[in-house]
Amino acid sequence: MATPILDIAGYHLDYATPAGFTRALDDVALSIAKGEVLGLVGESGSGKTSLAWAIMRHLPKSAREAGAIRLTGQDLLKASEADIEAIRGKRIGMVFQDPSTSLNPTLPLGEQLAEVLVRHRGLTRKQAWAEGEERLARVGLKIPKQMMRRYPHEASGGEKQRVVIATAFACQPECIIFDEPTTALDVITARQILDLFKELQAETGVASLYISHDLALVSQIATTVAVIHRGKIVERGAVADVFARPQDAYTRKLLAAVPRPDHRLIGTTPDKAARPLVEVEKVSVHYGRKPFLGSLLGRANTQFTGNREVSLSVLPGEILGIVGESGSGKSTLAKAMTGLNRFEGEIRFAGRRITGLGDMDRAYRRDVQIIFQHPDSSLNPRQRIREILSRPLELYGEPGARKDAAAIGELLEQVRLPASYADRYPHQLSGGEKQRVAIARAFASRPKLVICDEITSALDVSVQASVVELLVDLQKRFGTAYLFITHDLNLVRQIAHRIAVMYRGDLVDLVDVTALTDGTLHPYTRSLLDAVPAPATAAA
Amino acid sequence: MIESLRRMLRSPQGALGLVIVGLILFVVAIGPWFAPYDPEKMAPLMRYKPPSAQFWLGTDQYGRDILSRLLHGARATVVMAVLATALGTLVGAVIGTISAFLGGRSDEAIMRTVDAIMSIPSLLLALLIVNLLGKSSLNAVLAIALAFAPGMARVTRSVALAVRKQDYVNAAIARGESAAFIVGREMLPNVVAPIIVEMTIRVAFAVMLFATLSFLGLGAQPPASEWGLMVSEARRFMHLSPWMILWPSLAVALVAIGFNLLGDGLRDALNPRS
Amino acid sequence: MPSIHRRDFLAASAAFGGLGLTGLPAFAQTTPRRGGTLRVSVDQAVSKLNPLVTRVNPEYLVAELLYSGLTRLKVDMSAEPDLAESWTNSPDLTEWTFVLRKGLTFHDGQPCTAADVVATFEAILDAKTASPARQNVGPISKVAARDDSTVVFTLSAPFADLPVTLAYTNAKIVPASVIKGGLEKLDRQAIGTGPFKLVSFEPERQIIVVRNEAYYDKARPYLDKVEVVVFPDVSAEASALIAGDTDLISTTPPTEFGRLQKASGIKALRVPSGQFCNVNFGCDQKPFNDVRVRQALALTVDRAAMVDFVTEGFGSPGNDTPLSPAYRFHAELPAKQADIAKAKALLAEAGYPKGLEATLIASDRPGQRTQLAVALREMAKPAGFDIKVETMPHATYLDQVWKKGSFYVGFYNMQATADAIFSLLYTSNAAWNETRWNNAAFDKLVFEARATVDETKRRALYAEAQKLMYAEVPSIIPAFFDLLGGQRDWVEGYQLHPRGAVFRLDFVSLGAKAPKRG
Amino acid sequence: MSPAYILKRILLIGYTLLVVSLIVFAITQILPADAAVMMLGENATPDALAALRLKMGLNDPIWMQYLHWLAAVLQGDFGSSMRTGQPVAPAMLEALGRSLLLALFSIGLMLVLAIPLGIVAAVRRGRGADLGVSFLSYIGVSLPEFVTATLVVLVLADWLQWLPATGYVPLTEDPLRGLRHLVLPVLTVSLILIAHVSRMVRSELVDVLQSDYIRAARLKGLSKRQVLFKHALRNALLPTITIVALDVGYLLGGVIVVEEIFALPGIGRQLIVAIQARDLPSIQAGALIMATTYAVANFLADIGYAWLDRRIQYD
Repeated sequence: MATPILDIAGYHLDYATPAGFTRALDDVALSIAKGEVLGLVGESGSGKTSLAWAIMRHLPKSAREAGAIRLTGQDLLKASEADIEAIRGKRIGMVFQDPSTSLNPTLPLGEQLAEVLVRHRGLTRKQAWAEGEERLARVGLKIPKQMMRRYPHEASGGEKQRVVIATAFACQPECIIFDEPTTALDVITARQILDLFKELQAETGVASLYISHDLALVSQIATTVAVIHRGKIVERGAVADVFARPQDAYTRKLLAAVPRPDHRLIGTTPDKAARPLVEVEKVSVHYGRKPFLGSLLGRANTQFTGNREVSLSVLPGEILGIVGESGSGKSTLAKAMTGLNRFEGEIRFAGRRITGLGDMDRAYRRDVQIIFQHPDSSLNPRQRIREILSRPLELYGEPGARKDAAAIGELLEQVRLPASYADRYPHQLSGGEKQRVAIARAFASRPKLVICDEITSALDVSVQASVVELLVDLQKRFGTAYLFITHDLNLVRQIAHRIAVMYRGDLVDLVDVTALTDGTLHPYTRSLLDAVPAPATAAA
Repeated sequence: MIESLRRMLRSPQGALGLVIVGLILFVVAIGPWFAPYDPEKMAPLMRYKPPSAQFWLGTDQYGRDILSRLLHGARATVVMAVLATALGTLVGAVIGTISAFLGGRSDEAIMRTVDAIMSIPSLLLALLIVNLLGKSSLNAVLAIALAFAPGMARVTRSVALAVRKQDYVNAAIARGESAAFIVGREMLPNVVAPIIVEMTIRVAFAVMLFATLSFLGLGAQPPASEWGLMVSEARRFMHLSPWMILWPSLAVALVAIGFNLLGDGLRDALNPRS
Repeated sequence: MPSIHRRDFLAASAAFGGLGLTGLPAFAQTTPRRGGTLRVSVDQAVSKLNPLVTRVNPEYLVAELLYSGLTRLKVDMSAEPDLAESWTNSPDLTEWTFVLRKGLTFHDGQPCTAADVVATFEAILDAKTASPARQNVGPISKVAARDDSTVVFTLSAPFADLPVTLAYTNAKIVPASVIKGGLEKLDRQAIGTGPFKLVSFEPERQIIVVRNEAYYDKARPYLDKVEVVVFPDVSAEASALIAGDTDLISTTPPTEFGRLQKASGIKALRVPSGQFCNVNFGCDQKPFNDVRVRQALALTVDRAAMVDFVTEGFGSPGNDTPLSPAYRFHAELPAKQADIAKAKALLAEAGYPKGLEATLIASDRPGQRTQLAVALREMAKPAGFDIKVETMPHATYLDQVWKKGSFYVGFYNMQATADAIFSLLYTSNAAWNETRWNNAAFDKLVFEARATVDETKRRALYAEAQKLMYAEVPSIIPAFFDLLGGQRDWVEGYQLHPRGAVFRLDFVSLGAKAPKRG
Repeated sequence: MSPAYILKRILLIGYTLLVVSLIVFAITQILPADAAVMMLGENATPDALAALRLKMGLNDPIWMQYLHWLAAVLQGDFGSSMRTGQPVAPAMLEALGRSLLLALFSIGLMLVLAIPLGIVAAVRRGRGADLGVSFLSYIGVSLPEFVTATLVVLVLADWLQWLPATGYVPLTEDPLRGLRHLVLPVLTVSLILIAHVSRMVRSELVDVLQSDYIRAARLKGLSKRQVLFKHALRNALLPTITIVALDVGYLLGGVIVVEEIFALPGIGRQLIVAIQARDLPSIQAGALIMATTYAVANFLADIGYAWLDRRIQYD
């Protein structure tokens, strides 16, 4: 193996807190050689980002370090402020998670690229802009000239991330850190960015540190992988080895948690003959009202459509997955079905026609429950868990039903939380625990259908796995039907019976899971399938 | 609440503000008992005395003890200000919540009108109202309350709208809760906190505004010992005894500073971002 | 000091008839320097320019610069010729004849003749003009022009003070043509016969006048230019004089006087006056229609302390009569002393054993009104009076309380004669009958006095009148103000006038040390 | 920023002024003062009063009076003062001019001082400089104008005698004296502005400095200065524009007191005089003019903001 470009040895990092020092990184040792891509995998709080900051020498004052971070032999810990400024962007580039926040909203994209060239390569502004154009062309932007002049809000997420990447590669650095560069993007865009990365990487042979929480993704692009947990590198090695023969328990847990389409979690199949539980008939949703002045000036209606004539039905005990990128109208539908949006068309539930909020009576509400994406906003911060859970009991519980502490306790244990949590406030719970409480609230009324709106996308892989497992388990116990909304195709393919694909407000496909791999599919569904990397072990 | 109080004490402004305001409220509550003299007792031979062991802050044009007058005046000044703010907040909160609740065109109409009213400087509005109602502390309170209402309406509305967007409110709606329950149990508890912050800061303004009104001769009336009035009376005797004008001025400033600090402290404490 | 005033009246007027031609001031020793700009400051806006309707001292000051009357007041309160060079009266004092100077012209060049005088006085006497002079120029029933330069006043009753009352601040002569055309014309411009002509008029800021070359006296005025600067803030006004921005303060409150005395290069001016702040009772309504209540309250007043509180010591105690020692017919009466016990007794006698509640209203201008009110409140407490002080903006006060209220604080300039002050405020037919005392005996005395020529008789009558007020207390007059002012050393020939509304700036000149001003 | 937006904002100004005119008229109509009495003075006779009332249409129903008044106002005629008998509008506009002079000087001084202070505080966050600035700004925000004003007069004018305590001299008449007279008022007014704005700048800048794109800029190897002045500042200063505009509202209120104390014949002082003298036409004109100024200031601020900040899609 060639001499490493980046070499981290025995690196320790602690942050000073009122309670004393807390360890962020513990004896980290890594090295990346030219042309190598090291995938650094870990869940939130594992310290992977801290490591990135440490390498970039961008740590808060409260940081205390030990060990060495060498860039082609030069120890960055000992480097002066000036040296560091010279190194940043020139010898070490960085690509950030979210292009919409990592670009200055008030400067033209071109300027933000050019300034690096001016700073590090001493070009004149004119030269810099000229080269900037080439760079943008290089990262596959169709209209580089215009793009240079545009402001961030005038470009799409993908375009912006390409600009960021172009900037990172601008000075042919020896090493680039990619901090979850695709997490903020839509599946398909993410795919394209990923391809771009591979291409550029191969071409420049830059030593890359690719940080991600997504094992599947890393397995696609990394040559070697390191798993970080609580600031410790628990395992590292060639991708194939690690994924095929994980040594560390945590790695195994992580791998197990990765959703795999081929690994179904649902045994049951709903009886196709049964009368559908819910039928959605030509439901359309429009947002925004006609602006008074706009119409006065005879301008076109500025409303936009959230759903266009969507029709689908859910069988009792069926899990219907709904996938699509953000803004495709998944949640809009969910809101319509729970009376949070007014809609056109109708919903048939247990034979009753429902055309609007007014028709959603106690029975319907009891039987159709919803769980939201963000647990911290879906639980009232000023109510104890007890109050939160007791509401549905009071609302829907049969006259004789118990609403006492015991009942609350049961609900909590149902979702594998200690009954003692009843006295806690939401902010005293972890994200996963909050989501469990939300689930408990939804199941309190023994509903027939639960709408899960991206309920796992805010959670870490392992937590997500356990939540999904919980859902599956509840489904087994109560035969509840789910409308499982997500952008994660792999996940949904594990649990759904049928999958509905939404695109810009339209329902483009509604097929059985098994039919996904073969059969005639809408081109969008295809690209979606292609975009999703199949986890490594599938390959191994 | 306890915990956010602790957080507030940790921030320097919060702690300092709490101390100052506490001190002030203490004076308001039992200040008069500490007053060494009768605030209205005149002493022809003791006029314009500088601070001394006998009169800690000196005496005024009637030979009245300034310290005693300040201690008594605290009520006139602070209580009135708090009263005015509370009143204004109440009115504003109601308007704001209604507006947020109605939404749509009516919301827009209400808010535009509120904006319109806000384009009259609050001092001017207060001046006009006091002239309309006649000069007295109570009318000054009303005037300030009315002048504050629009601003509070705006604040309340924006907060209410923000809360309205939260998923726990959606959940409640989807659950089929009554409007009353949603507003009362789900929304209000979350709306109150920011409003309290806004209120605290506005008390500072109210103190200043009220004092200013009295200063312009439209608030409290002689021989009251309201601080703004004391300043405006003292101006005429500025050259016979600067102390007369210094003390009440400082007192007004101190109260304003106290409430400003407290407000900022509260804001930081109640806002998770910090 | 009153002795200066003692002079036989008719003799006086005759004497001036002769002396009038020269009109030179008695006190001017060396001939004053000509030229220069005097910057005089006033403490209120000059919102009225029309001399017939002016109401406050700054307005009087400006009117006096721009207009002339038939006569004018000397510092000793006697009349001296102005437009009129001489005058005579019928023995029964009901017909007065005034002879105008020759060749008088208004600022716009047209001549000023008897016709203008007649027109002016008819306008003054016309209620629609709403001129304060109407009730103050004397009992004039008819004004007629015998020829271009002779005016005859026919009176409804014998009246000895006419030459003095004709010097009233509002009795300034304006062109007949203007009166015909409508007096609004005088709201913005000045067409008078005064020693100065108007250059610019900014009511809130400053009024600038320049010498009237066509003035009847070739010697006066000595100044080229006078700038009247408005300072709504009295302490700023004093600061400006100390800083040398201004040359003269016409009147300054006691609170600022101390600074002027200390400041170098400044002469602090002080003159005893009949100016007073009083507490008016509505003698026609409960509770103050009962003389005992009024006496009781009067007995609570510690007048020495009041002089301190209200005038900062620059004044003299009052005896509830408006005639201060500065008046010619002031009568020496035993100084009133505070006597709480007696006050209590009287109050109980009047049916208020448990004390009495009342609201005392004081306008916020000038500040002394409130001070008097607050001080009285404290003094009256022990006697069982529970007085609530209510202050209000001057405009509201004029609109709602003045002349109507039953218990409020008044503030008055010294008048030229005893008759003037009495018939302005206290007789039943007074122009501003504030107290509605309506005391027949009092009216009779005043009426007799005005028709009496004999000095001693007249003095006796006025003494009686004063005794009546002393006893019945239609209003409490606890203290008289000394008038205070200040001037730079280089200002010469200026005398503070006890009347408060007279300034005689045409006799002022600037010394060599005076700064040159544009 | 679409023309539709601008049109909308202009319509809003119209609406604002309509509401304000209603309020002002309503209040002035019920003020305890008889317009006729005010005009003729206390020696007026009943018949004269009656005649004037008829002439002024004081006997019409209120709404009629309002419409007449509004119609006149729309033609720029606010009637004539009850005190001086002069037409009100010109006088008030002239006064407004003087106030704006005061306002402009104050805003100028504020910009010169507040922004640097804010920057220093933000950059030296948590250190001495920061504490110093925030301490000063607390003082500034908490001192009522009349206190500040009295103190500066006491010290600068009366004790040190550096500057004239009050009064006003048109710059056209004598620039030097004019400026000398402006110093104290400007100091008083700008103190509060400086306190307020420097706080704004600080907190905005602190937020911006913590944002991702600033970090990104730093990690591109740009120097602290480059980052601060090129990337951070413009983003931090944008919101302050709106603040300044809102402060115009405060300014107009604040000048009332300041002008009163310094006898500066601006619109604030005119209003006080008018209010004390119950000079209804002047009050109405003054209040409306103030509201207009405020509305226009905000309008301009919004336009400017929109123009500077391309992100915002107005319509």
